[in-house]
Amino acid sequence: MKKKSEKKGLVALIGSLSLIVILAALPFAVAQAAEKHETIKIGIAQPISGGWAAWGVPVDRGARLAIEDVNAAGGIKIGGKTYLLEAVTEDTQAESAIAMAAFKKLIYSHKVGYILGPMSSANNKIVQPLTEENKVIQLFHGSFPPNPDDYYNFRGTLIGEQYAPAAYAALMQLYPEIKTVAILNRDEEGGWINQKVARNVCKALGLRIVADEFIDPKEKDYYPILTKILTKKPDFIGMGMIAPGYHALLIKQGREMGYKGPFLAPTGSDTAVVLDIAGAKAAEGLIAVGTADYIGLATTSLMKDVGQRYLKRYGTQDAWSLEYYNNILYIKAGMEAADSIDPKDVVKVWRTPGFTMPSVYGDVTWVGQEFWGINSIASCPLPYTQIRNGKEVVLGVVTWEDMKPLVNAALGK
Amino acid sequence: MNRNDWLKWVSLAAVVIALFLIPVFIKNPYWMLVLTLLWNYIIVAQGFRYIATTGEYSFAHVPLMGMGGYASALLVMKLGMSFWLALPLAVLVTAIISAIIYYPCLRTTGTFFFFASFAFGEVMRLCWVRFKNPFGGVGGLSHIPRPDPIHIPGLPIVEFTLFSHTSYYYLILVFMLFSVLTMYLLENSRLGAIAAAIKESKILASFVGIRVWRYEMIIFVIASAFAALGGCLYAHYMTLLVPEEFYWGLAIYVCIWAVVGGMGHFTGPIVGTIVFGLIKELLRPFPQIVPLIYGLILAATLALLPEGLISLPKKILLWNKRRLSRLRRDK
Amino acid sequence: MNAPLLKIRDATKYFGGLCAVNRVSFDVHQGEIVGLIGPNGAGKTTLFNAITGFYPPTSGKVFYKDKDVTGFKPHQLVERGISRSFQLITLFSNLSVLRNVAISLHLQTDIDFWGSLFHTPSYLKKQKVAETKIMEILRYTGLENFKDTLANSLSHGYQKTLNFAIAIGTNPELLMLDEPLCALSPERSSAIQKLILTVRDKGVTILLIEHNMKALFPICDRIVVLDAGVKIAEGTPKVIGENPEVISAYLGGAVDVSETR
Amino acid sequence: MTLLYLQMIVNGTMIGFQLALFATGLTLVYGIMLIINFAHGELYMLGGFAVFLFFDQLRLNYFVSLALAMIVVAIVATVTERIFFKPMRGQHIPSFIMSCGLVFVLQVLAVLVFDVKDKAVDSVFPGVVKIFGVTLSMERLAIIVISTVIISAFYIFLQRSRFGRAMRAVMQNPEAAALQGVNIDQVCSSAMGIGAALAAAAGGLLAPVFILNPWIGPDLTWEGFIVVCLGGKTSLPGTLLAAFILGYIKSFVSTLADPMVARMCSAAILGIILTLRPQGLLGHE
Repeated sequence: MKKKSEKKGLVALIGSLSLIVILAALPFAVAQAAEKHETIKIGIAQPISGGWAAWGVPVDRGARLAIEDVNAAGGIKIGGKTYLLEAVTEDTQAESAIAMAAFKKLIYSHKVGYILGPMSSANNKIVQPLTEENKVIQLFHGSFPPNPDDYYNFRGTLIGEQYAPAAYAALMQLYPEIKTVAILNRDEEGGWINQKVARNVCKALGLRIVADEFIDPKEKDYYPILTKILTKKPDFIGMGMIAPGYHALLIKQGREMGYKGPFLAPTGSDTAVVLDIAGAKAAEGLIAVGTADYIGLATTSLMKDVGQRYLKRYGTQDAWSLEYYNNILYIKAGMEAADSIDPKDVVKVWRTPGFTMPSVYGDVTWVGQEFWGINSIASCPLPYTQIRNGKEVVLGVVTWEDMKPLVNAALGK
Repeated sequence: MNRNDWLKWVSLAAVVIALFLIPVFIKNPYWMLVLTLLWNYIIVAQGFRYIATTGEYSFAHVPLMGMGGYASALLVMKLGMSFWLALPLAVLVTAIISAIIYYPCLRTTGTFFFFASFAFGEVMRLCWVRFKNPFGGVGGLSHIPRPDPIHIPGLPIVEFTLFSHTSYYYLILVFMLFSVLTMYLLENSRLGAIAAAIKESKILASFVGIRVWRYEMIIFVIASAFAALGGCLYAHYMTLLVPEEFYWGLAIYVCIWAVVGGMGHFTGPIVGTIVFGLIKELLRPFPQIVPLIYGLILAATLALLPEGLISLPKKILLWNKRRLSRLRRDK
Repeated sequence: MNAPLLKIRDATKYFGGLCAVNRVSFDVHQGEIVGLIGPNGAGKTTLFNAITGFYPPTSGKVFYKDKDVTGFKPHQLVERGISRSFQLITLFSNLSVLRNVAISLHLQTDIDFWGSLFHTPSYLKKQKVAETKIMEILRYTGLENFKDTLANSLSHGYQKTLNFAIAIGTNPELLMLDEPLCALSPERSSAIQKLILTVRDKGVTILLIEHNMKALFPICDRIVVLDAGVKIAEGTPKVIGENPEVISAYLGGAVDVSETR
Repeated sequence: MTLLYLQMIVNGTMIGFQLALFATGLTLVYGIMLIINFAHGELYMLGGFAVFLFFDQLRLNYFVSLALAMIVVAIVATVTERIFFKPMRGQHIPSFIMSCGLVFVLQVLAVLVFDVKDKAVDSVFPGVVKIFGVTLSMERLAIIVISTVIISAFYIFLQRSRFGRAMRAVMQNPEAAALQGVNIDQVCSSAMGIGAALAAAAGGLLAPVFILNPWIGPDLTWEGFIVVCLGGKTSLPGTLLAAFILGYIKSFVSTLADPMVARMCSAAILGIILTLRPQGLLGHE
């Protein structure tokens, strides 16, 4: 009797102990399961705080959305191993010292092999050698043309030299009667480059530039500068690198000053913002290339889907967000093709001619050889659109092929 | 030399040795960069405080730093000078320019001087923006050559390349120690006494035979020269100069570092710069809230420690003493 | 009697329209104590300021040792040996008494900059000399017990004294005191009177403004009386005391002034 | 050609009114508390966002939301004055640093509440008026009118009301005012409140015309300081004069030369005035 009870107690004791052990072991087992795949860090060096955040934050969002999608789709499988992507964001504030620190932290502390950024061309000048020497792939969108020596330096989207020509070509189709133009740009490095391009294109298209102005990036009241421009009676006003809010203001105030002709917004326009600020009536007839309204001008189902999920997640659509979504897809494709996560191998694959990668725009390749001596620009097609009675209408899509002749013009050849 | 002095000197030596040993322990280039920039900013902040020993706060300090950078960069790039020759020349040029800037500000004091100096600094900065040649306009100057290697017979050659983090560290550390030491000596020299007199009362100073204007100008020029030194080192370290970065943003930060660190004591700006710099880097994962933290620290310091962070230990001792005395009273 | 140390000729000062000092002339001779008196607004301090280069006189000349020093800057005058104190106490408030006097001494100690920068032995020797000078001044101004207290934490009387000490520190030949005795307790006042006399015995000529006649008469050799910017009388205290014009203009008021103090 | 110049004058007037409305508050705060309030531009930004919230989001009447914005910002400012600025009245640099801290905090809060994207408030007075070929949008005309009303109301308040006179007295000579039994603390915090309200009014009025983002503050603050120093730090008429001078300079120079030169001119003029006449155009020693 007594013994039995003892035995019972012993059993109970053992049972409970084993139960505890199992319960304790369970998380470890799960952890083990989780340990099956490793992570690849993707560095995002963008201005997250400060005046440039309006550009940097969308990039961060787009890239992170892409990374989530990739991981949700089971990550990247290489040599039987499954890798998940992990985003590491560092703030650059578009200032040299801070950007340099951000890049060094990403490269040396986080040991990342792929960096999306920086935003400002000025920053790129100092961090580019760093990534080059450390064999780190750097994906960004700079308004200045690529340099043949920058082997690890890629542009995830078409650049100023292509935007402007596409836009102007579209314009000429719509308004053949145009003779005189006024071109405007931010008084800033990117602006200077775009202005040069615009000048070349106008020369090539036989347009006469009557006003060639730079606007103070901090200025919000454009009456003075518009007064100056409108006395020259331009048939249309072409705007270059001007942030959406600001070129919306230009359009609004231009209309107030009695300008009737069409406006042109070559890069990174944002229909929603323009319509919100300038109002449908003023914005009527605005021609833009590659605006933020990805859903509106979706050319593929993927683009529409991603655009909608982005909108649902963040409540807005941002220029450049999906370009950086693409960048992640490029990286994934490169890794899988190279069957390695090492940037060196990925670059080799990317540099092989005719290597195609998926993007929200459909398949793209790295192009630019014949113009800049190196294939490091993703040949995203550019939908060009016009705002007609308060809606953005896709007029057509400029592909890399039918843009080539214009690029020569843009380069002043 | 009493025991206290001995303690001071020993601890000072220990700190300097520690500074020189840091690269042995910290190999990560990222941290080297952070520290190097910190030392560089200390030069500037210390100069800012040095002007303030006469009671004036100069807002032209950071533009003058930029001027130093531009001067040496242009000397090296356009005239093909060696960095080691361009550095002193640039400092000299900037000193002259600072004298030119200061001269019209002679009659202004206090807030008026603050804004007048801001105005002239801003005009100078906008000149860099406006005149693409030679200043490179908004894009600024890029690909500024790095310092030439140092050949000392019998010693290994010191290279300055993209990867020579430690040599940059030592370069800027040495210049920082030099500037700090110089300004310390100046402050304890006759010039320092005169500065103190001017700070207290310009009228009385002039009535005991001090040429107030002359000495204010001398001090302003010396301080600006140190700002220029910082600018040169920055330019040839970053290899890029952008006018935008010498706008009020950095000027305000320098002002904050110095004042929150504590203007009253010589080590104030050093402490301020290090504290704020490190906070910024340690909070990198949360860029959005860094300014928030800055703001809170500012408010707390100015409210609780008018003497600046430097007076924290003293304050703590004081509070402690108060507490003890209160306890004794209660007993 | 030798040539006067300080000659003032037709000193005139206008502020906009109104005339604060009108064609005042008088001499100050080596080694005497001259009192400058007059009712409030008589232009005493204005005259002082005009002489000491605070602002130049509108017209008229100031000669010091027969040299024209009209409109000289304060530091130039200090270099030539003219020093002044202020009616409203002006000190290097946040510095110790010692440093206050030390600064005032800085012109005499011919310290070279580099020496002071690196604290060379010669510099330290000179410092010693300066120290002794400072201590001497502090001793006979009776401030030595306070040498380490901050100037602004001194009592009013001692601040006045420090003001005086700073003026002496520049080692002047002519010392101009602006109301050194006003608003002082009797003992401080008498102490400063003694001080003035000792300084005079060290060969310093003194020109002082004062309200307090009682304090002034015993120590002055001569007195100049201003009224409404015009010199109305000059002479020994005795003469002035009997001058009816002065009495009508001033003394009547002054007595109760000195009593209400 | 004359048309061009007329247009320039109109543009200049417009800029002048913006600056006047903004800088009046700045002058008031400086003149009474002797602090350099670098956060004034942030109060302007808050005013703008408040109107965005009340008018654009909650769909209240524009003027109601403008009034609400002014009140809210005034309260915020008064509270901050009590907490942060009270201890450092008359100390320029500490107050400047403190206000910098305030700038950081307010910007971060703005980013966290309203995103980084550029915002716009629906235009209230659509349409354009043309007087002899000179163009001016309706909303700008409205701004000119409303800010005239606000500024003159403020001046009448200063001239007529007892409290206003107390404020002027403090501006002229704090000690004397205190001796005459003016409650300095009360005057200071209400000055801060009124100044903030004016800044908020500027923000709310300009919100429909321009755009809103968390970083519009500081640059305007610098212009405000230029105006204040130019006009004389404690002289309100001087502020108005300076505002219009600066407005016309900006308008004319950026039309005839280019905006960068205009900025250079305004800075240069500040420097020159301060060196030739430190107390400013209409300021007194």
